[in-house]
Amino acid sequence: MENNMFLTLLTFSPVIGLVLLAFIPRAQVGALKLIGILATIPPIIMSLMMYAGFDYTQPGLQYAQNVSWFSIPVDQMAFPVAYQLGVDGLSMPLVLLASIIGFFAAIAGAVFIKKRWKEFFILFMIMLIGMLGVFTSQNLFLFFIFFEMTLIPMFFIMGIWGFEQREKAAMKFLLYNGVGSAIMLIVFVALFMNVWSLSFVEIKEALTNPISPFNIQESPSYITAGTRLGFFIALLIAFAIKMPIAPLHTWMVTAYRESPAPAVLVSSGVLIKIGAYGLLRFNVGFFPEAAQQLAGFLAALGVINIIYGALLALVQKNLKLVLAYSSLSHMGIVLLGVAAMNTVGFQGAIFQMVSHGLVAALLFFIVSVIFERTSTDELSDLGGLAKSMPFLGGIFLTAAMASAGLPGMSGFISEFTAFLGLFKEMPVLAAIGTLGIIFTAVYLLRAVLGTTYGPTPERWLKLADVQPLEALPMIIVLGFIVLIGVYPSVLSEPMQATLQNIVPRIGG
Amino acid sequence: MESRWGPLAQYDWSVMAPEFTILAVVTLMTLIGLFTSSVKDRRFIGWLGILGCIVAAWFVFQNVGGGVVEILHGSFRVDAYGNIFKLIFLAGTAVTLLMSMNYIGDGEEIQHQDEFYYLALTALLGTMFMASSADLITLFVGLELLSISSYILVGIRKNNLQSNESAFKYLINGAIASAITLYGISFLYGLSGTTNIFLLAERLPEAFMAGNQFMIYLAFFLLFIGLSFKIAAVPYHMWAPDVYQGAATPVTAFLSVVSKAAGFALILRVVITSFIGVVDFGSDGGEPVGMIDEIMLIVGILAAISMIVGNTMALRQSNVKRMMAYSSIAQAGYLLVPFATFTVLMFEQTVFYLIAYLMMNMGAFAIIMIVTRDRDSEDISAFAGLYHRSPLLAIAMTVFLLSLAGIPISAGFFGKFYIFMSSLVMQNYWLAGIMVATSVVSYFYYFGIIKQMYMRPGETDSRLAVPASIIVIVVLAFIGTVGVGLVPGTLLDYIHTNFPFAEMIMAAK
Amino acid sequence: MGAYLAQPLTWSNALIFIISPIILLALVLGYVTYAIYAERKIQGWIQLRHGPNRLGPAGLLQTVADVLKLLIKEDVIPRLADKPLFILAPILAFVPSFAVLAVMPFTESIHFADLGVGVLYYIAVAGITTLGVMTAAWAGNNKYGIIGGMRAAAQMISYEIPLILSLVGVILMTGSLNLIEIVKKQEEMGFWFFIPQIVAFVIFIIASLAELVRTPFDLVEAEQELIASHMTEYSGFRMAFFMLAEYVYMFGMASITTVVFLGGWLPPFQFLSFIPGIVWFGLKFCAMIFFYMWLRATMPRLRADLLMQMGWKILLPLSLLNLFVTALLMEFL
Amino acid sequence: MSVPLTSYLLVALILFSVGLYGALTRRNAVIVLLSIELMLNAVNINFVAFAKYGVLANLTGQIFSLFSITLAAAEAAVGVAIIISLYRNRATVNVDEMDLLKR
Amino acid sequence: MADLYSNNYLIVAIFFLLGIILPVGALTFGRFLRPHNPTPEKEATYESGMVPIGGSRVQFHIRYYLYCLLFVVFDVETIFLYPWAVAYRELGLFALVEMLIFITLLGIGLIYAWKKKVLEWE
Repeated sequence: MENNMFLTLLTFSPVIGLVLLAFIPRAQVGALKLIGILATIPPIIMSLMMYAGFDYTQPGLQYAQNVSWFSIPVDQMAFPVAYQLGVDGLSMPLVLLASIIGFFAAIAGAVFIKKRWKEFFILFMIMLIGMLGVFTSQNLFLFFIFFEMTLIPMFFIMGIWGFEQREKAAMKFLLYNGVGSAIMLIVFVALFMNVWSLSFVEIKEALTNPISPFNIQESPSYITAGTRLGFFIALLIAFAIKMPIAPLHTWMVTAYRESPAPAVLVSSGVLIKIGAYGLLRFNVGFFPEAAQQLAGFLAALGVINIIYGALLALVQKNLKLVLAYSSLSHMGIVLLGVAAMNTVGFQGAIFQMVSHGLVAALLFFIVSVIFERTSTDELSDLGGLAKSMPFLGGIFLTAAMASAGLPGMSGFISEFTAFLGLFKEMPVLAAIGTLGIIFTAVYLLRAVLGTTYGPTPERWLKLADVQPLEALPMIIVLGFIVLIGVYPSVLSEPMQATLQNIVPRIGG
Repeated sequence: MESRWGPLAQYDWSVMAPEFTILAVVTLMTLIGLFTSSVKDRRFIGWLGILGCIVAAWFVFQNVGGGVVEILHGSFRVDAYGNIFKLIFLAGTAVTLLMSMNYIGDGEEIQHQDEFYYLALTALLGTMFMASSADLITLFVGLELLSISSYILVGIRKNNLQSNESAFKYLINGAIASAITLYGISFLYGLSGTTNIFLLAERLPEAFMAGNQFMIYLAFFLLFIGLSFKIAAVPYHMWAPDVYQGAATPVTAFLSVVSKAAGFALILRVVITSFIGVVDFGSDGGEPVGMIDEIMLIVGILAAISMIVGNTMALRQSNVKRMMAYSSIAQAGYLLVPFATFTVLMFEQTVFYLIAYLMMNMGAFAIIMIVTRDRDSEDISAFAGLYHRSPLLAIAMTVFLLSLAGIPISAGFFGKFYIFMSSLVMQNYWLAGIMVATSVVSYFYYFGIIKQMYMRPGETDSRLAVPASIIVIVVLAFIGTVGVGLVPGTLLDYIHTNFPFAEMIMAAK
Repeated sequence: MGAYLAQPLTWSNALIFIISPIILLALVLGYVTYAIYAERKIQGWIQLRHGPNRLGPAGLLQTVADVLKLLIKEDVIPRLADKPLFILAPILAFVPSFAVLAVMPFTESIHFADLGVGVLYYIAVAGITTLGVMTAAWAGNNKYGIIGGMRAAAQMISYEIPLILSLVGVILMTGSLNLIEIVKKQEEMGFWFFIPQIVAFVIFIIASLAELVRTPFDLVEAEQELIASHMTEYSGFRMAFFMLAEYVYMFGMASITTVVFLGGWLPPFQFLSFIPGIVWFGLKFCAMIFFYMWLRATMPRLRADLLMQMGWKILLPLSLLNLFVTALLMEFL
Repeated sequence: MSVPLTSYLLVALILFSVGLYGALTRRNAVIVLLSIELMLNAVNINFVAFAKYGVLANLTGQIFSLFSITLAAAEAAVGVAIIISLYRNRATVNVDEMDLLKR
Repeated sequence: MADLYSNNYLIVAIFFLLGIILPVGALTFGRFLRPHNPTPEKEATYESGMVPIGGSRVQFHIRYYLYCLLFVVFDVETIFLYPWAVAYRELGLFALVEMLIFITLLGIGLIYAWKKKVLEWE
C-alpha cells in the first residue's frame, strides 16, 4: 500500500478556499472574490511541482496512494474498494490543465458573475475538486464519484447564473450527463463483476495481459470478445455524450449558450476532456482489441464531428455558438487521434485536449468580455470592436489562429500530431479530416474579423478595453499556448513512457 | 413443572420488553393525557412517547446478539431480523413524533393532539409485532394494528376535507388489501393446517406434492397483492398519492418510512420462510424448479413496474407530497430488487437501504413540512427561493434529494449501488438496467425541487423560522445521509456482524 | 331427548324433532296468552284495581278475545313505509325470541338441542332482537318510531355488554358453555350460582330487564313522548307479533335466569328431590315472571341519561370486577 | 350428512368475489364498507371450513376467524367514523364525488 | 358424535323455521278475515293527528354512533373472554394476568370515553 499524500493534498486543496469562503459574510464581495481566486492557486503550484517531480522514464503510476475505504459485499465475499490516487503520463498533463483552467475560470467568475458570489465560489470549489479528482483517481469507483462531483455544481452554476433559458439548459445538461454517467456506472459495475477489481491498473493488467485468466480461452473466467465489444460500445456512448460526439452533442450547444462565462470555461476547457480522457483510459486502455476493431468507426465519427461541427460553425449567427460548434469540431480531432491507435495519434489526442482546453477557455473568456461590454453576442450586432478595444482584438485574433492551428501555437502541434498518427493508419479519412482544418480557419476568421474589424458602429466607440484583472489570465494562458507551440516536448516527454506502455497491447 | 402460574409462565417474557415498554407508554400517555386535559400545551405527551421509543430501543439492544428466542409456541420470535427492523421502526416513529411536535403545537388543524401521539405509538406497536412474529395470526394482528392506527392518523385533521377523503381512500384500500391478504392466508392454512410459518415451510412442500400447486400459487398471489399495499408497490400502489397528499405531513412521513419498512419486514419473513422449500419437480421429470425462482421473477417484474410507474408519474406532479408519493412507489420498487435477486446479502441490502431511506426521507419530509406550512401551499413552487430564505435548510434538502435520486456521495447512492451490484451478480441485467434508467428519469423531478429552491425567486424573502425540533431532525438526517455516504462500509459491517440474518430461519436455542 | 339426539337421523326421529318444538310453541303461545292476563291481574292487584274481569270467569278469556280482535283488524301499511322491511320487521323480532328456546334445558331430560356452546347461542340469537326493533323503526318511517327505535337500540346494545359479561363468571366456575353442564355444576357444588355470583346475578337481572325493555327501563314505550315507538305505524296482527315477541323473549329470559343462576330443575334442598325437576323449574320460572310483573307495577321509569350511565358507568365496570374477583377466588380458594 | 369442503370454498369464493366487485364498483361509501365486510366474512367461511374439514383439521382456523372478526369490526368502526366526518364536511357519501385529491 | 352434532343443529333450524312459519302463516290466515279498504288518510304517517312535517329520515345525534362504537369494542372483547373463561382452569394464573392486561386496556378505553364525555347523554 503506497501512501503518498501528495495527490490527496492536491485534489482537495480547494477545500481550504471552501472553508474560508463559508466563513466570509456574503456582503464582503471583494474578499469573496479574492479568496475565490487565491484558492485556485495552490492546485496550480502543486501540479507544477508534480510536473517537475515527475519521472519521465517511468510508465507506471506516480505519487500513488492506496488506502482501503470500504468493501462491497457480493455473495458471501467482500471486495474492498480502495481510495486510490495516482498519475501517469496520460493524466498528469490534464491535472495541470484542470488547475490552470480552474484559476482562469475563477477569475472569470470574479469578473463576470454579478450576484451571489459566495455560493458561486463554494460550488466552484466543489467542482474544482471534482475536476482534479477525475484525473487523479485510479479507481473506477472514485472516478465515478468525482465525475458526479463535477456534474452537480455545474448544474447549479448553469441554473443560477446562466442566461434566459438557464433552467432548461441546466436540466438538459443534467439529463444528458446523467444518462452518460448511468451508462458509465453500469459498465463499471459490470467490469467489476467480471474482473473483481476496481483499480485501473489491475483491470488493465487483467484485461490486456495475455497470461491473465481473463484472456485465456480455456479459463472459466475468460471474457469473450463479444462481451468486450459490448463494454467498449457502452463506454463509448457514455463518453460520447460527455465529449460530445456528433449525434449526442445537443446538450452542449444549449449549455454553452446559456451558461455563465466560468461555467463555459470549465466545461469547454476541462469537463468535455473527461470524455476524451475516459476514451483513452478505459476504451483504449482496457479493450485494445475492440478499439482496434472499431478504429475505423471511431475515425469516421471523428471526421463527421470535424466536418459537421465546422459546417455548423460556419453558418452560426451567434459568436458563442460558433465557438460551441468549433469545440465539437475540435473534439473530432481528439477522436481522430485516438482512432489512430498508435503513439503518435494518442499523443496528438492529448495535445489536442490540452491545447483545445486552453484555447477554448481563452476564446470563451474573450467572448464573455465582449458580451460584458456590449450585452450582445450576435455577430450581426458586433463589428469594428478593434477600434475601441485594440488589445482584446489582438488577443482574439491570436487565440483564433491558435485554434485554427497556426504554426508556433499549440493548435498546430496538436492537430499536426493527431493527423500524422491517423495518416499512418487511415490516410483517406485523415485526408477528409484535414478539410475540417480549412473550415476552421474560415469560420474562425469570419467570426473574429466580423467582430473586431470593419466599420465601428457609433455605440461601440466608447467601450473600455481590457482591465488588468482580465488581461492577466489571458496572457498567462496565451503563454502556455505558445509554450506548447514552440516547445512541445514539455508536454510530449512525460507522456511518452505511458503511451508506449499502452500501444504494444493494441492489436496484440 | 406445573406451577399454579400455568404453562405460559415458563416463557422468557423479558425478550418482549420493547413491546411491553411501548404498550406501557401508550397506556401511560393515555391516562396522563386524560387527567391533564387542562394543560394547554400537549407536547409533553409527545415527549413521553419519544422517551418510550428510546427506552424500547435500549431494550431491543439488550436483545441484540442474544440469538433466537421463541416464546408462545414459536409465535413470537426474537431474532436479528426482527431486532434491526424494530430499531428502524423505533427511530422512524421517534422522528415522526419529533416532527409533529411542531406541526401540532402551532396549528389549529389537529384538535386531537393527544390521540395523534398515542396512535403513532400503537401503530409502532403493530409494526414491532410484524417484525417479530412467526405466526400468521399475530402477524396479521400486528398488520391490522398498524393499519387501523394509521387510518385514523391519516384522517386526524378532521375538519380538513382532504384529510377526510384521503383517510377514507386509505381505509377502503387498506381494508380490501387486508381482506385479500387474509384470503391468501386462509388457503395457506387450509393446505397446511397451521399458521406457524416454520411449520408452513415444512408442510407446504408436501401439499405441493399432493397436487395443490394451484392453491399454493393462488395463496402466494393473494398474499403478495395484499401485502404490496403496505409497501405501496405495484400492483397495489394507487392509494399512495391521494393518501400522501391528504395526510398531515408527519403522518405522510410515517407512512412512507415506518409503515413501508414494516411491510417489507412482513413480506420478507413470510414469503421467504414459508415458500422457500416448495419445489416443483414437474410432471414430465424435468429439472426441478423451486417456487422461489418463479416468485423472484414475478417480484422482479413488479419491482420494475413500480420503478417505472413511480418515476414517470412523479414527473407530472406539481404537488410536492404527491410527488413524494410517487417517489416512494419508485423506492419500493428499488427495495424489491434485492428480493427479486435473492442473494445471501438481500437482507443487508434491504436493511441498509431502509436505513438510508429512513434518514433521507425523514429529513426531506421535515423540510417539506416546514416549507409547505409556511407558504400554506403544497405546490412545488412553495420551495421557490428557499435558498434565500434559509440557505442551510436548502442545502440540507438538496442533499436529501440528491440522496433520494441516488447521486454520490450519499447514503441513498450506496443503498442503490449495493442493490444494483447484486442484481448484476445474479445476472438480472434487465432489472439493473431499469433501475438505472428510472433513476435517471427521477433526476427530473428531484432536481425540479432543487431548481425551485435556488433558481426561482420566491414570493417572499423573509427568513424562514425553523423550529428547534426540525433542526434536530434535519441535522441528524444530514449527518446520517452524508456520513453513511462517506463510509458506507461501517454501517454495512455493523449490520452484518451484529444482525446475522441467518437467524431468521434458525431454530430457537 | 338426549337419547334421540345421539341416534342417527331416521324418519321417526325427524318427526319427533319436528313435533316437539311445535308442542313447545303451542305451550309458549298458551303461556303468552295467560302471561298477559296475569300481568294485568297482578298489576290490578298491586294497584288495588280489578284488572280484566268481564270475559269468561274472572276475565280469563279476555286475552283470547284480544287476540281475535287483533286478527280481524285492518292491516294498514303507511304509504311512505319501506314495505319489504315493514313486513319483515315483526318476523325479525319474533324469530330470535323463539329460537333461543332451542337450547333451553327444562330438566335433565326435557330439552331440545344440547349445544356445547349453549350460552353463546343464547346470547348471539337474543342479540338479533335489537335488529327487529331497528328494522321496524326504520321501515315505519315515523319520527316517533325512529327516535324510539334508536333509543331502544342504544339501550339494548348498552345493556347487552353487562349481560354477557355477568355470565362469564358462571362460565369461569363451570368451565363449559353448555347449559346442562352449568346446572350439573350447581348440583355438584350443592348451591346455586346466585350465591357465589351474587353480583353477577344482580347485574344480570338488571340487564335482562333492560334487554326486555321492561319497567323500569321501558323508555321505548314511553307513550307520553313516543306514542308507541317503533310500533307506532303497526296495527292489527303485525303489532300483535311485536307483543308476542316481547313476551316470548320474557319467557326465554326467565328460563335462562332460572337455568344459570337458580339451579334450573334442581330442588332447593336434597330431601325435596322426590318432586320432579320440571315442577321446580316451573316454580322458579314463575317466580321470575312474577318478579318482572311486580317490578312493572311498582317501579318508576328511569330517565334516559341515567339509564345509559348506569349501564356503562356502573354495571360494566362492576361486571368486569366480578369477573376478576371470581377468577382470583377460584385460584386461591 | 356432511357437505364436501369444496362447496364451502366455492361459497366463500363467490362471496369474496361479490364483495370485491361491490367494493370496487359501488358508489355509496357505506355499501363499499359493507362489501368489504362481505369479503372478510368469505375469508371466515374459508377458515372455519378448513378448520373443520381441511386436510389437517384443527382449531387454529376458528381462532383465526375470531381475530379476523374482531379486526373487521374495528375496521368497520373506524370506517364509519371517517365516513361521518367526511359527511359532516362534504355532505356526501358518494365515492365518485371524492375527487379533491387529483393532481 | 357426528349425528349428535348435526341433529342438534337440525333442531335449531326447526326452531328458526317455526319462528318464521308462525307469523307468516298467521298473517296469511288473517288476510281472509280482516277488511282491506285503504284511504290516503289511513296510509299517512302518524304524527299525533297533524299533517306530517318533513321527512322522517332525520340525522341523529352522534352519541348514538359513539355508543355503537363502544358496544363493538366491548362485544368484541367478550369474544375473547368466553374462550378464556372456558379454558381458564387449564391455563393457570398467568392467563389471568394476561386477561387482566387485556381488560385494563379496554378499561382505559372506557375511561377514555368517560373522560371525553361520550357517556353523558346530553
